[in-house]
Amino acid sequence: MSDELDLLYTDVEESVRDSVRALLAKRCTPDRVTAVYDGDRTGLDELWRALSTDLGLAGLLVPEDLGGAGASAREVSVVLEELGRFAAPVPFLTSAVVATTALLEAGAADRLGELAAGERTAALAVPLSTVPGRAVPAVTVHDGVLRGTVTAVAGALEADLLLVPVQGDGGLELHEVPADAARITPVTSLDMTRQIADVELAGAASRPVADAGAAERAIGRALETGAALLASEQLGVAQWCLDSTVEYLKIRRQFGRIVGGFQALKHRLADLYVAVESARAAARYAAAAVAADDPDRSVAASVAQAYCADAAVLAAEECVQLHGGVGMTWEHPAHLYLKRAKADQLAFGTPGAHRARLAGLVDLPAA
Amino acid sequence: MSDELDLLYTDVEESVRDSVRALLAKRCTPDRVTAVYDGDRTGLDELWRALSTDLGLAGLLVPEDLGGAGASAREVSVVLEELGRFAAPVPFLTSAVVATTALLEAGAADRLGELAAGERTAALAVPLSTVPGRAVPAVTVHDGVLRGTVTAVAGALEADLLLVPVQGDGGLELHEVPADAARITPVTSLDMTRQIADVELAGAASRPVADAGAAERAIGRALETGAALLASEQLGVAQWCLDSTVEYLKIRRQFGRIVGGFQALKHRLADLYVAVESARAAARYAAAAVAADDPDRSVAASVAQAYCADAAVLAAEECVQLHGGVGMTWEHPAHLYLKRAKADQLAFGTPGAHRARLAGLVDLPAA
Amino acid sequence: MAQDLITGLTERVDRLLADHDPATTDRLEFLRARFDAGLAWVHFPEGLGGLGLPRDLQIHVDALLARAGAPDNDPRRNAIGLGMAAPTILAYGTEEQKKRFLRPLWTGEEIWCQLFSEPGAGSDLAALATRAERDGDHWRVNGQKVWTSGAHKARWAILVARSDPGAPKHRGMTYFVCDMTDPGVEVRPLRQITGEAEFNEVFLTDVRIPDDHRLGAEGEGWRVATATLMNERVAIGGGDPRRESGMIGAVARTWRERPELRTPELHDRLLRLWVESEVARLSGRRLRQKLAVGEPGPEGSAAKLTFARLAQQLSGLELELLAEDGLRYSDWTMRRPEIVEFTGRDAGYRYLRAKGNSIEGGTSEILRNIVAERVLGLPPEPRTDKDAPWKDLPR
Amino acid sequence: MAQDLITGLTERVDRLLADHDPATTDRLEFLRARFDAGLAWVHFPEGLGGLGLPRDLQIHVDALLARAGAPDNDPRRNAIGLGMAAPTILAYGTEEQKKRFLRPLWTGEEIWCQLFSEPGAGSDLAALATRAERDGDHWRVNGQKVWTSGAHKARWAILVARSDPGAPKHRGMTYFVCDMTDPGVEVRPLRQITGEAEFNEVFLTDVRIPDDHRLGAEGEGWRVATATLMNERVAIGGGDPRRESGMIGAVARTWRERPELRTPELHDRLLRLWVESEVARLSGRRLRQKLAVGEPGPEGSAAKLTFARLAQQLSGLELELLAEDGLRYSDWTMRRPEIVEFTGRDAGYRYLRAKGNSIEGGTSEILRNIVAERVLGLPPEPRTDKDAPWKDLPR
Repeated sequence: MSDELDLLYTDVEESVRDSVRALLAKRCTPDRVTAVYDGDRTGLDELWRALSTDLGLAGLLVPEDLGGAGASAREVSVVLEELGRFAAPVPFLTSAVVATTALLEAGAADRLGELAAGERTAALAVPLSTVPGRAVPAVTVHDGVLRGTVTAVAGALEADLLLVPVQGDGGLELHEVPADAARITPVTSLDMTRQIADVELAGAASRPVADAGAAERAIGRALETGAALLASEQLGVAQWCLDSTVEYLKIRRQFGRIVGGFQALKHRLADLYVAVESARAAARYAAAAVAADDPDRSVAASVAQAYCADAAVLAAEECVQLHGGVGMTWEHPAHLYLKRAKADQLAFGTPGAHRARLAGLVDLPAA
Repeated sequence: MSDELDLLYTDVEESVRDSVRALLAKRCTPDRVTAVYDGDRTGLDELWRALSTDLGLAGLLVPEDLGGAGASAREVSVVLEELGRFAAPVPFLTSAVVATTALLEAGAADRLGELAAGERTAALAVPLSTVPGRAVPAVTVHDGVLRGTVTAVAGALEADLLLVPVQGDGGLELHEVPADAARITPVTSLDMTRQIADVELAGAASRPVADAGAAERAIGRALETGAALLASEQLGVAQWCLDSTVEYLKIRRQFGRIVGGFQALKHRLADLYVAVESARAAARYAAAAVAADDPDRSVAASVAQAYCADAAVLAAEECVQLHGGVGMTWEHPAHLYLKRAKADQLAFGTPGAHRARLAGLVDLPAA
Repeated sequence: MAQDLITGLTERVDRLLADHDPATTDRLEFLRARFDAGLAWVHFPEGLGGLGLPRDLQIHVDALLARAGAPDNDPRRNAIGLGMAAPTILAYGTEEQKKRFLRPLWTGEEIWCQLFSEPGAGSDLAALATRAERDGDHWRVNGQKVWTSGAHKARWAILVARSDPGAPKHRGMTYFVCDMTDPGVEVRPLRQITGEAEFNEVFLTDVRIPDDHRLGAEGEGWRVATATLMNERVAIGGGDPRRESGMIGAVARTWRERPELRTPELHDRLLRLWVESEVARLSGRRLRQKLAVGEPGPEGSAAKLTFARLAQQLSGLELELLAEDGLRYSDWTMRRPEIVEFTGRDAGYRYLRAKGNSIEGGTSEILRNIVAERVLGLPPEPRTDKDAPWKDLPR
Repeated sequence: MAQDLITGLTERVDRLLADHDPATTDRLEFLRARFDAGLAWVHFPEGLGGLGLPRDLQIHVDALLARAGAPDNDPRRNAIGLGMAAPTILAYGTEEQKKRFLRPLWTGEEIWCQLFSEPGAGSDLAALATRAERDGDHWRVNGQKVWTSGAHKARWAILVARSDPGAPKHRGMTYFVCDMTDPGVEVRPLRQITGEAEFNEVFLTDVRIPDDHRLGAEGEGWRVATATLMNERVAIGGGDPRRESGMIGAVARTWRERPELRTPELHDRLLRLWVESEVARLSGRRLRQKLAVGEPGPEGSAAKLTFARLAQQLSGLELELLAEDGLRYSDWTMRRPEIVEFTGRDAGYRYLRAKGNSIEGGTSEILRNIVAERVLGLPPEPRTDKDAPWKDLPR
């Protein structure tokens, strides 16, 4: 059954890729992206609106009868590959994937229409580094009012709506809070293209979207989906790094030779190619398993994170190194990918955390 | 204090090396060594006698007033480098280092004269894989008679005398048993140049050489010294592998070029050179720390094993790979070093076991 | 349409089974009948064991016959013949050669081996020095070959030899079918680091080969050999193994069965390699799915690189896990194994045998060159040996 | 004899201190007096800040002066001057140049920088394109340099430029001292991935350099520059750090202080890197012990390779250990740091900055070439650019 999942790209998926790439090539240039490190976010709202609304990407995972496109994790993963390839500073993963999955799994259909239409943007208020399946930090509730802080939340800065894990009397609940009812403090982030924020709730009124039992499952699924599909973003990052390095080394000359002809570099690039293609297999399998709600989806998600996170970091590090000095400069885009890759490695659990999770899933118990 | 340990080779040490190397070059040829894999041990007793008695290596660690040479672990380590370089199948490490150290530490001076003179050969009856500081398997004693089995003992086949850890009433004791009172079963070994054996004691009479307290310490020191100085043997193995690979690649031609001129191989050999020189620093430090009875000797021993064991395996694996097909053949000596390096990696604790030991020694506690 | 083909094939299999009941028919007789029915390799032409159908339909035939209890041709006994000689004969052989060689090759009546590599020509196969000199309607061959598996059982060999030392190295070779029973052929077992002799050295002294055993034109040996080696690569890349197939399975089993050996350090290393093995399996599946819809490409090289690395790391880890038991070895006796199982025998054997995985069938270094040049388009290595006459090259 | 030298030096230091009480003497005045007493760098000749004594005696002088509370020359502020310009001026300068430049260099009155690398000439420094054209008793220099640390503070630069484009690349260069206050010199900060600008780009437009600021003969620039770079390598290899110095110290501290972050996986990785850091430290000590008794050799390249690798692996590990806190960064503001501490600031900075360790001062790739060729004696890379005129080379 899981043996039949298609790991190639369908024509539909390739056409999604083409339209996303065309838009990003025009409106998400390296200069534009680099500017976020100096706090200049000009044009990013428009970029997100073009992606979410004009291309309709915000509603990919939302069923058509709820106002979405009724697509699947497979198309989403291709979008993420392209967003990774451009290190795009947009809240697609946090809103259209993680928060949307949480609402879908919680059965909170009424909120999905606005999200799918790109009218509102949401974020699940957990630290970006949260490992799927582990306990999440929860705020407290008294008389319908929330108090507490959640740190290092991705997508909070762009969100209209926060989905907040709350410690209720009967267990974990999931509440919805308007973003302007929270105090959201931007954090200077290693990866400013996915800037995190600390979210403080000091008496915000909220509405429950899932109560005990349902909330725990919805959050778990949302995080696991995030981990599974982040792998495709990591693949996109790795692919850009490989492509741009190969391209540069075909032009750069030193010692009277094309640098890409030096065998030590050729062998490293060959190994990197193998790593990127391997990451593609892992990421495609994770997306296909999520799309099919395959029983293997948890294993697929953790395999993909355990592999692709490191592959992206390796690709970005090799990209900087093999560009030589110019790869260390602010004006070359390599650093955007290095920072994205390294932050992605910590997002939704490090590779080590996913290996530990796999130990339980595949019966390889610890010592 | 430990900062002043000399990590170079003294003139005395170099002259020890020269005489050992000259003898081995003549009498320990690759053909001679390879034959042990087919059970042919012709000439090995004579080789050991030449080393132990004629060159006087058996008594290096024994003080002059006890009939030895009164040298130190530094000279011993140079001997081990050369024995590693020739993959020599002689019981120097097991008898002249480990068993001798056990007797010295146990204060059993009366046995040392025979050992130092090379008249008798001894072995500490513990599995070769024993980690220093961990519990050793001990046989039982009733009415002065030993019963039990110790598996995978190195040097037992060549030994006249076994030093056997015994579980006495008051704790661990160390007893001495003539080898012919034990049933010693040779084991087909991964490394036939240090063939292991299972030792069964079915009612052998014994003589205690150290009682509770002293025995535990003597065995611990013997194993730690073994681990510390095995690093020099590993260095010798690694050095041979590097040297012979470089030499071969300077001659071998493919694609119209000297193979050693291909940059990918050059870079791997450069990395291997760095690893071998690093192993030298680690091994020299361990030998110097044991020789000086430096307070850092336990750290030095575990650092050396954690590093040099893997360096030797890497060197041997690269040696096979970079020789291409010929490195896979029985007639090329590379396999002798691969097997020795891999078995050495398991001897006196794997690198992982030594890292775990270091965690306690240098205050880097486990999770 | 595919359904029509399958229906037709099913009928054809039924007819074969009806005419030759496997329960009562002699094995060889059945295999010959199967060949003649075009059910040996359906993608081969009619009359040569096939029906000119798509290759992937063979699975269907094999499954039907297996279910009916029919004997197979024990393909592992003649891997070189089936995987390399047969496609080369099909592509370059004369009609006579195809008629003569393919049927007994497929049935296993005649085993084949390969005489390509030489001590001085490993990765650089085109440097080979074995001489083939024309002598009327025959060739006289002298030289030494190495890494020949099955030479002591083979009836025939595919052979590349140098027919024109004055031509540049790639242009002076010719490809032959060599009779292994010729008195000038001497086969010596080549023992390897496991203690076994999977391979042989083959010494050729005035071996006579009739010119009608030449495959392809004189001087075209390199092109023919390249086609042969392409088939080797494809063969290595194939198959859709289950999770924990291969080396990871052996180590995972030890881990589960021997809890007393586990340490935190080994745990994470095992999980890393488990993940990499699983990703390699998924990569292999992608490759197969791609092949099913079209372009093969040199991605098989990437798969082989990963396979070799993982086999080596896993088998090395297993010995560390086993610790004391890793010091033992099953048997050093020199033997000629029937069939080589990389994951067979004991952990020590697996460790040593895996060292060959990055050498045989294209070293990992050569495969990295292939990926870098053919996939990534990076410049080739500087060379000086391509145009000069072979005889003038330094050796 | 060594004891005699030390006694003599001690007396000389005592005399300096007696004549110039550090408590009451102006800092610069004291430094000048120290220079004039030959106690600046004792291995330099008399009259040029030294006494012609063995280099390792300097430690003794420094220790005595430090104990007496004497000011030092703050060597980190003028690392290029002290480490690279000074030995080059000593080796290749005229008597006049030595007299003019060495004293204010050593006292720190004049800071130096280095104008070597160019955008098109990184690892292949000899490809540099900055032109120096003779114009009577002056030279006119045009071009662009990069990776110049301290250019905005420097009074002087050591500069290599192409004086003869018709000569082969290594033979057409000349070495100069360049006045950084010349109006043709424009310095722009070069921001790097940490957000900071440690380095500068330097644009040279019709910069006038008098011929008596040439170091070494016309066309000898490569030889002089090589000598300069040798000194760089030695400088990087030096020092006897304590256990857990450098990057391992930062990570070990985090490990000890934040027990809640520990996992078994990270534990073993940390211990591996701890072992490698300790072995690197011991290797450095061996190197120093070897230098003390004689031959230096290219082993410094090995040390730098290891240093860079460990710094990168450790700082990468630290971010994984910190997990959530690893997502934070201290400050992206563009600044020109006074002094660069590889292990300073936050973990994210350490991670990013460490990427430069394998590029600056010789990339790890170049260092591996050096080890392979000069230590192991393996053949050099095939080259075609050594003998052709520089102007005809493809770029």
